[in-house]
This record gives sequence, structure tokens and C-alpha cells, in this order.
Amino acid sequence: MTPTLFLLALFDGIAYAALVFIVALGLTLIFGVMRILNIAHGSLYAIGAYATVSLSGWALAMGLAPILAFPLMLVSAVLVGLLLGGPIEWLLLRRIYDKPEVLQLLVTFAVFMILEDVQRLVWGTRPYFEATALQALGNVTVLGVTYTVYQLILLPAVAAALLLGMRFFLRHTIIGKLILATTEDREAAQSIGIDADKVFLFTFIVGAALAGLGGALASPTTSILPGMGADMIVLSFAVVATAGLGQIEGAALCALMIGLGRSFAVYVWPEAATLVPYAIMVAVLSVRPQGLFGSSSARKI
Amino acid sequence: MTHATEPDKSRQGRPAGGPSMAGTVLPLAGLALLALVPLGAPGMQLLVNLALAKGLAVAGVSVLLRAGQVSFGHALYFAVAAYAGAFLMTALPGADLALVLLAGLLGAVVAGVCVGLFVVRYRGIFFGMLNLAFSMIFWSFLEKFYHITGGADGIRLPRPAVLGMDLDRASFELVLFYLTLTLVLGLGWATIRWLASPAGQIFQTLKTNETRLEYLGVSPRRALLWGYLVSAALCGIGGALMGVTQGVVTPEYAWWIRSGEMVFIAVLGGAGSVRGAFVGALIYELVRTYASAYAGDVWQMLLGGFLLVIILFAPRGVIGMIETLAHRGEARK
Amino acid sequence: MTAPLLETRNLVIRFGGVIAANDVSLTITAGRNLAIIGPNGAGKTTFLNICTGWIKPSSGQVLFEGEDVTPLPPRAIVRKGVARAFQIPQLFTEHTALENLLIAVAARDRLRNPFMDLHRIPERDEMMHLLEMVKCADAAHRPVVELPEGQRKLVDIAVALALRPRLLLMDEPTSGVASSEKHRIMEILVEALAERKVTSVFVEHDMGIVERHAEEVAVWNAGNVQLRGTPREILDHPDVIRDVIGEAV
Amino acid sequence: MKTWLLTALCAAMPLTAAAADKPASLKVGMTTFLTGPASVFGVPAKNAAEILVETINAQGGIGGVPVEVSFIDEGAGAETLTSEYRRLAESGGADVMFAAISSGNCQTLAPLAEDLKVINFMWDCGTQKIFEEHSYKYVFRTQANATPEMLAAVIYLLKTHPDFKTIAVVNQDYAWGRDSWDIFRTALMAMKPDVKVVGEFFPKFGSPDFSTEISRLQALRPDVILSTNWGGDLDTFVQQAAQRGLMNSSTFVLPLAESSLERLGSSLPSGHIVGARGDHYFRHPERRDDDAFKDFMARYEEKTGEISVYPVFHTAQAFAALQAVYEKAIAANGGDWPDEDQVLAAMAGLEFQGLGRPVTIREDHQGIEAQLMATSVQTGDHPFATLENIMIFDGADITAPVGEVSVDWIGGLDASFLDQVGVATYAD
Repeated sequence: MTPTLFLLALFDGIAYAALVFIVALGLTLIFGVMRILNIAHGSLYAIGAYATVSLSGWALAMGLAPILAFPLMLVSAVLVGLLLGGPIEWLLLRRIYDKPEVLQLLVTFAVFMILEDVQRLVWGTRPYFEATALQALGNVTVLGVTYTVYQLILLPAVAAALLLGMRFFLRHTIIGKLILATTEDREAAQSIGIDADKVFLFTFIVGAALAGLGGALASPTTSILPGMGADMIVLSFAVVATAGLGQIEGAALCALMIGLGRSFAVYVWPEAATLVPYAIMVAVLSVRPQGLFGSSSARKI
Repeated sequence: MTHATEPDKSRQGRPAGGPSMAGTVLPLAGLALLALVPLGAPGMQLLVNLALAKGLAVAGVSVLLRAGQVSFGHALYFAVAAYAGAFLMTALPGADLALVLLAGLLGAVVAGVCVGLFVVRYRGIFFGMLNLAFSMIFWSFLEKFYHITGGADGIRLPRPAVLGMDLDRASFELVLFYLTLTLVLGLGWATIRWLASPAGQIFQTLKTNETRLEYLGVSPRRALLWGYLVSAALCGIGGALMGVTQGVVTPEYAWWIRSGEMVFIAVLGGAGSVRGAFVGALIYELVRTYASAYAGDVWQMLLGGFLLVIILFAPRGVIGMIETLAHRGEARK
Repeated sequence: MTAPLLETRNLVIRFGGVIAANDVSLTITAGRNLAIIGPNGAGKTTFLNICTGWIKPSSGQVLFEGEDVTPLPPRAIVRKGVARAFQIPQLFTEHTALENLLIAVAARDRLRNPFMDLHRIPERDEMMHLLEMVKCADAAHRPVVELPEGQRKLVDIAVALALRPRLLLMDEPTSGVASSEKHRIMEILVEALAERKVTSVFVEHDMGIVERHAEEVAVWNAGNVQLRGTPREILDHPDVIRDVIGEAV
Repeated sequence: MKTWLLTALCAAMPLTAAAADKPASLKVGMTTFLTGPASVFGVPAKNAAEILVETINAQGGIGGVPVEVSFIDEGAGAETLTSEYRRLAESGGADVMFAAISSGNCQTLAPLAEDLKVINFMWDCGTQKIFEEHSYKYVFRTQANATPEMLAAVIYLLKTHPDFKTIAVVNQDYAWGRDSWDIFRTALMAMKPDVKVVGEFFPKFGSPDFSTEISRLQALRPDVILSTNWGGDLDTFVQQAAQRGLMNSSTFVLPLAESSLERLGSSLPSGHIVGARGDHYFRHPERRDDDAFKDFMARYEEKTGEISVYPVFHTAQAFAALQAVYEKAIAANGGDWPDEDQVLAAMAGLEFQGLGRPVTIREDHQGIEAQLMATSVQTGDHPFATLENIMIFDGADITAPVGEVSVDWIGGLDASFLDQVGVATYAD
């Protein structure tokens, strides 16, 4: 493991961790507030990617500048949040908050299956590859290895910005505080007049938009094909559970751990690369049963 | 995960467990109907066989639902058993079918003990996700360690002998069909009786109050472990049967979507109901096979929509609906 | 001289800065029902938690019949003959009242037969009788979640009794029961305990109950047992009137 | 009780009768990838099959019987594939099966076809193990296997880049990826022992992202990078490698890249070695002036808007074999429609011609097919790379003799083998 290989593994790990964090951020937010692990998050991620490819493809066909792809990513993320996130919470999840948690989980699983087919019907099964946004930023060579500026600098920067932005939003804005209160104790929050329904709807839309943004940002780095949602989402489950429920900072650290773990494994023992994230999750939870930053709630008797 | 299923109303006020309509008569009638499939509708034989094998695994997941715990990784035992059978067949080419199933069951139970001892310390989302993690670790092992596990293409599970006889494909599949049916009847009945037994009832108290269970002198973890092993065994037998029926075992057996599918079918059939598991599995396979034939490749959407309707309007699943109809029938008698 | 039924030696319980118990040494002898009174939040329930191993003391020991049970989990202590009824009833809400009792018996006797229906265990009639005794026979076949608070408390006590313990720890047994019923229930309970030779320790706020049904009273205040004596001595004691009853009146 | 159950069941077995009279139609069941990354590979084959069936039926079908083709999606996973394959073969939905593209699926379906007693042409999968580890009665391969394909690639590499030192491999992690590398490495070590393998990567089949592997390759700086990826995986790998300049620092050997030329567009620069798993190229130097060839190319481009790629050629070979064997069997049966055994008999030594050179079926059911290797060039008359310095190797010289295990046979070769292979060379 020469020093150059170490740095290479580090850069690859950071680039991958940034992407995993962006997706896990939305999942963590939703879970923190609504105690629902949104399995449909994977489809929202994939649809974000598909939407970006279609939008930027259409924009390029109109001869617009490739740099326009970036604002289009935000557009597709917002679209995913509003057009999909809103209705899912408002029409479906709102009616089952009193039902057992396994049923809430399964509603999101049912939505996941529906959206997987929607992707297939709308965008077909052939893989898409739209990397103009990535190419627009060009490459940078570090230690003899050429990286795309997009993956090495932009993605980690966006991830860091989202982390700090979300922290600021949650701690220093009114809506943010409402979300934190509802995350802490929903009954208490409702008893002091917080309209939980609005907070839930807002949180789910933001969460869904983050999933869409994750997909949008991932689209130039990978080929978009059916099933990409399922691969990414199972990793986000690992991140969310390892971090502890609703822990934004935890999600960031765990995404980094899992990203680095996986990329170092590729360099050291490639066969185990896909194994590493789940091994980390088991190891962390064996030491801290409520997740790295989770707090155990003792049962009152 | 506090209360995962509605209280099972059919048990109320009927301590002696007389042969009620939904409890005994209908399931037996259903099984008798299925027994005629190879004669009446041979085209459906393979499908029903696969559905019943999957139903056994779903029954295992349903048992855990009874204790309010949802595992998102029970495909692990499904795959361990199937691969155990496949490895046995490559090691002993002439092995007997009973030996293959036994190897599968043994593999699943041993894996159940190893993983179980760890996961019984967790509840709710952590229990679900840790099971997922273990199944994904096994999936990665199957997918990536090509030289040991045959990698993504999996391993062939050639046709085992039956009681020393090498049958040709058609009669082997007939024997396998009726063996699956017998196992469904036997294991289904045994699971239902276990759930109604003192040990089974203690296991189900985990769903509502672990503190009181601790104060009755019982270790909640050990109680959960017993139920966990029952569910792992059921998943194991389901997986072994599926592997033998398919003739090939692939890492796909351990993929997380298959675990999610099992929970999906359990709730579709009736969360926590053993009978519901088989009904759910049959519906799931029928829709999966025939929907794609008629309605194009949207079987996932159909099933997703069907489950939404069940959860929103009939949370006790298909078996719940049947039981309400049966009770209404009995009341009118 | 046989060892006392339950004994605590130099118990200290500290949560962060709060001292819930400060060097508490208390002995409970078999056959004498003891009531523990004291102001709210003085740590009475915490004391029960320590005695049954639910939480561990910062220092000191808990002995049951002379044996040190401090490190044991509640299930091990229960197996030695201790049972507990809770301030907030701890029942299997989706099972019926009768089933709660049958499960208690199944746990007590470690019934292992996987094919015998819970409803067919031999002690079924005895458990129905126990329910009748605590006036909950009508609720036998209704899921506990549908029962009113008072009845749930009584079923909770019945579940503890089903374990045939030698020591029963109760936390405000009759709270939630209609005041007209309180005394009648306590009489039935005390009589049942005597009949089954079960010593009971109960935390209580209702001085009327303490006066008529407790054989001995201990006053828990500021993390320690300040006074101990017959109900008459304690209830007339000026400190008690000021600190405890003053609050209660 | 057990024995009674068994005897009763066997008695209830229906007996199958051999149909000898002329059927309403000759039904073919073809497995191909309609979903997932490999769909860019499977869908062209489906389009080609539809065109070929139209052409055959327009000429009155085979022996006067119209041909019908139905498709099974290999992208649905091994389980669904096996159940669908069985349902089609058992319910009389198919007289002959064409399965499959993925080597993994071939290894699963070949024994199943033998069990179901249905004739099965392995029309595209390449792993050589199937016929080397078992012998089959109902299963044939109407195209070559990994041995000639990899040998042709090694020979072309050594003829065009005789003095390279290091090599790395990025193959898909399944039967094809692993077997093809075994053969390539054995052949390379036999003919150029001083070459050093500096990196072996096996990303999962259908992987959407190769960035980690590419970083590693850039650090290793190998002279040559081999990849037997195909379909979406090849497109993603080449596009991502091109983006990060890996195509400039190493020579790529892509034995299956002919199928991705059009989709790669400008991503595939000049100077890289391209293969086509057989003598398949839409500007095939020996066949591009042939009328039937030109007609098919035009009709294919008109139907799909794309150029023909090797899955299309393999489909054409499978249908050519189907037509040839039935016509041969009908002739041998005095003009009557042949039953299954007569068709099997006609398969021995069968010769047929698709869109490339003629292919013959050996007695071990393996097809002998010529191999085309070339170098990519961006000439500008197409928006994508075309081929130059084309070499077509004779199939018989580079296929392991009957009964020999490929890896052992190749292990026995040495540098002199380079000149013993019959080859035709063309500028472009």
C-alpha cells in the first residue's frame, strides 16, 4: 500500500462518500422526524437521475450551454420533491401514521415497487449516459492520476455545503426548530401546538428532493439503468442505521466511513469491497446498539 | 417496532380451539384443491410448487411479525439453505433429496444461531437493518467469491435421487410437488400449534411487554432466539425446496429485495398469520407470472398497488378478509 | 435465626448529581406487610427498581434470604421468589387477562411442550379463580388493552401473584381503583397474601389504606428511611405530618 | 406409505407421442436481454430475429412451414428465465430454443434443455466449459466459443504490439469474464512468457461505475488493458476511461467492442484493438459487396436506425442453421416433415452460412467460425470509430481439437503458433 495508492483510495473514497451522504441525508431527515425508513427513497434517487438526463438532454438538443446542466439538477431535484414526495406523504403516509410501523415501512416498499415500474415505462430499459456536466468541469491530475473535477471537488463540496446548510437550517430557522422538536418527541411537539402534519409534509418533500438531488448529481458519473435505485438505497440504510436515527452529522461521518472502507477494500481485497459497508454497520452497532450518535430511550415503568 | 399486527381476533373466547371455518376447514380444503393441480392443471404445478416453497419462508417471517419484529434479511437463511443443498450435491453427486433438505435445514439453523445470538439484542429498526446487513454480507460473499461460490451465475443443483431412485424429471417434480405440499401441511400445522403453545405465547409477548416478561423470570433475548430459530428453519426449508425446484441457486436468493418481498407477502397474506403466508405467496406468484404475460412488464406496479389497498383498507390481509367472511358465514348459520 | 426475607446494606443510588438513595439499610421480615410512604419523587419506585435488579446501585448490596442478588438481572431475582406489580401496569396488552395469567404460569413452570395449547394447561381453573378474587373475572377473555386502568392494575397484581412468590413488591396497588372499592380490594388482597403466606411491601400514598392494611410503615424521605414503626406511631409522628401528610392533605 | 405413493405417481405419467406430420408453424423460443445494461445487446438481436423471420416466411418459410419466434428476457434473472424457458418448452410453445446470451444462463439452460429433450442452439454465449465438461444430445452452439475468440485477440495483439511489457484486465465478474481471462492469460503466457500481469479487476455484472478501477489503472500504468466487457458495461467502462484520459496512456484490447462502436461514438479513439467474436462487421471486407448481405444491412438500418452488430450476426447464424438443418432433414426424410430425432441426426457435420463466412458444426456440437480482429480508427466518414488493418483468422486452426480441454491445449502452444494460423488481411 504505497502512499500514492493510499491517497488514491482516499480520493475515491471521499468522492463515493459524498454521493452516499447526499442520498442518506434525505433518508435520515425523514426517518428522524417520521420514524419511517422510506424504501421508496431509492426510486426517488433513480428518478432524479433519469429526470436530469432527460432535462439536460433536451437542453443540449436546444443548443444551450452544457454548464446549464447544474441548475437543471436542482430543478429535477425540486420536481422529484414536489411531484413525488408531496403526494406520497399527503395521500398515503398521512393515513397510516397510527398503524404499526411494519405497515408504514411496507407502504414505502409498495411505492418503491410502483415507481420502479414507472421508471421502466417512462424511460425504458436501455442505459442512459449523459456526462456533459462532468466534462464541462474538465479534469485535474493528482499524483499522476487524472480525476474529474466533478467527482473529486464538486461532489464533496456539495456534500459539505448540504451538511452545514442542513445543520444551520435545523438549528437556526423556525421551521428547522419545529422539525427538531418533532424529531425529539412528536406528542410533546403536538401538545405545544406544532402542526405535525405540516412538518411531516415539509420534511418528506425536502427528504424526497434530497434523494432526487442525489440522483441528479450521480447521473453524470454513472450509466442510468433500472435497478440503480435498489443498489444505492441499501447502502443508505446501512449509513442511516449506523449513524443512529435522525442524526445528520452521524450520517455524514458514517457515509465517510463506509465510502473510505469500500474504496480501501478495492485496493486491498477487491472481493470484499461490496461486503465492507455492512461489516462496518455490524461492527458499529455491536459497540453502540443505538447507532454511533443515537441515544437509547430507557423504558419508563 | 411496537405493535406490528392487529390482535388475532379468531383466538378470542374460543379456548378449546374447535374446528372453526377459517381456522381448519378452509385451509384443508385449499390444500386439497392444490393437491389436484398436477392432475387438473399441470402447467401450474411448477408455479404452485415455487409459491409454496416461498410460502414456507414467508411463514418464517410471519412468525417474527407475531413478536412485533420485522427482519429485512431473512433471505439469508433462504440462501444459506439453498447453497448448502447445492454444495452437498456437488460434493456427493448421488445424494438423496432428504439429505439435501436436511443439509439446507441444518445450514439455516446453524446460521440462525450464529446471527441470532447477535441480533436478538436489538429491536425495531435496528433488528430489521442488522438482519439486512448480515444478508447483504452473505450476498456479497456469494456474488464476489467466484472460485468458491460460482459468483453471479450461482451453482447448479442437479436433480437429487429420491429414496435411492434416480427419477426422470417429470416424476421427480411430481414427487417434489407432493413433498412440498406435505411439508406445507406438516410445518404449517406445527408452527400454528407452537404459536398457540406456552413457549409460542411467551415468544409473542415480546411484541407488547418485554419488561413484564423479564419480571416473569424469562430472558426476552432467549425467548426471541427461540422464535428466531423457528423462523430461520422455516426460511431454510423454503430455500432448500426452492433451490431443488429451480435446479440452480444464485446470489439473488440473498438479495435484500427478496427479504423485502417476504415481508411484503407476509403482510399481503395477513401479518403474523401462517395460513396467510401461503395464501399471500400463491397470490404473489400468480400475479408475477400472469400479470407480466397479459399486462406487460408492470407486475411490480400491480402488486405494489394491491398491497397499498390491503394496508389502507384491510390491514389484516387477505386471510383477515377470509376470516371475517367466514365468521359472518358462521354467525348467520 | 433465619436471614431476613429482603435486606439492603448501605445502598447508594446516584443519577448524575441527584442522590436517590443515600446509605439505605432496610430489612424486611417474612409475614409483616410493610408500606413505604414519602413525598413524591423521593425515590420510592427507584428503590423497588434496585431491589428487583432493574437498575444497579452506585454502591451497597441487596440480599434476598441472605443471598447477595445485587448483580443479578430481574429474571434471576424473580426466579428466587420475588414478584412485582407496577405503578404503570405492565401487561401483555394484546393478550386477554386470563392469558396474561396463563403465560405467567407457563414462565414459572418453564412449560416446554410445543404442541399443548396454552389454554389447556392444568392451572387454568386456578387462574380463573385468581381473577375472580381480584374482581376481574368478567374481563377474563377481553384483551387487556380494552380494560379500564383500575382493572389493569388488579390484573397486574394477579399476574405477580400467579408466580406464587414469597415476597410481593407493589407500587400504589389501588391507585386508579374507585375510592369506594379501594378498601374492599385491599382487604381481599391482604387476605389472599396471608392465605398464600406472601409477604408484601407496597408503596402507598393513601394514608387511609396505610392505616388499615399495613402492619408496618417505613417513611422514605430525602433518599433514606427516616422512620419505621406501626402505622399508628408513624401517622401521628410530627415530622411525618409535616413532610408527608402535610403534602397529602 | 412412501413406496405406494411413488408407484401411483409414476403410473399417472402421460406418454409423449412423436408428431411426424407438418406442423402449422415452426415455433422458436429465443432468450435475449430486453432489460438492464445488456439490453443494448439483446434488443438488436431481437430486431434481427424479427427481420430474419419475415424474410424466411416471405420465401415460404422452412419446408413450407412458417416460422414463429417468441422472446424471453434474460434480464429478469436466472429464476424467471428458467421458469419461462421451461414453460415455453413444455407447453409446446417452442420446437427449437435459442438460448442464451449470458454464459451463466447457458450453463443453467443447457442441462435443462437436455432434461426437457428440446433442441437448443446456444446462439451467443461464449464459455467453452459447457462442451468440455459435459456432452449433450440436444444442445448445439451455432457460433464459436471463448477459445478461438481469445486466441485471435492474443495473436492480433502480438502481431501488432510485439514488445509490450505489462497488462491489466477489467472483466465482468461472472462465467464469461472469468473464463475468457483464463484462456487469454494462458495463451499470452504460452506465447509471450515475459509479460507481467499487473492488475486483475472483476467488477460486478451490470456495474454502473468503474471510477475506482480506473483510478487504480492510472496508478498502475499498464501498457495494455484487456476487457471482455460487452453491452452497457463496455460502453460505461470505455466512456469513463476516455473521460479520464486512460485511453491515451494504455492500449485497450476489447475483443467484443465491435458491438459498441456506434454507441461509443467519439469516446473510442484510434489505435485500440477491437474484436467481434467471429467474422462480424457491417463493412465485412469479404461480404460487403454480396447482395443478400447489403439487403439485410439496409433493412436492419431502416428498422432500427442503427448499424448491425455481432449479436445480429449471431442471430443470423442461428436462423441459417435452423433453415439448413430442417432442409437437410426434410431431404433425408423424402420431403416429409422430420421428427426431432431426424433433425438431431441432420445436425451432424451441418454447414450453414449467415452474414459472415460459412460455419460448420463439429461432432462435439461446437460451431467452427472464423474470427475477425482489427484496430479502431476515427476516419470521419462515420460519427463513430470504424476498423482498419483487419485480420480474419480461420476458425479451425484456433479452436481446441475435439475432446481437449482448451486451457490445457493452449498451454501447450508457443510463439511459433503465431505463423501457423491461416489469416486474411485487409486494409479496411
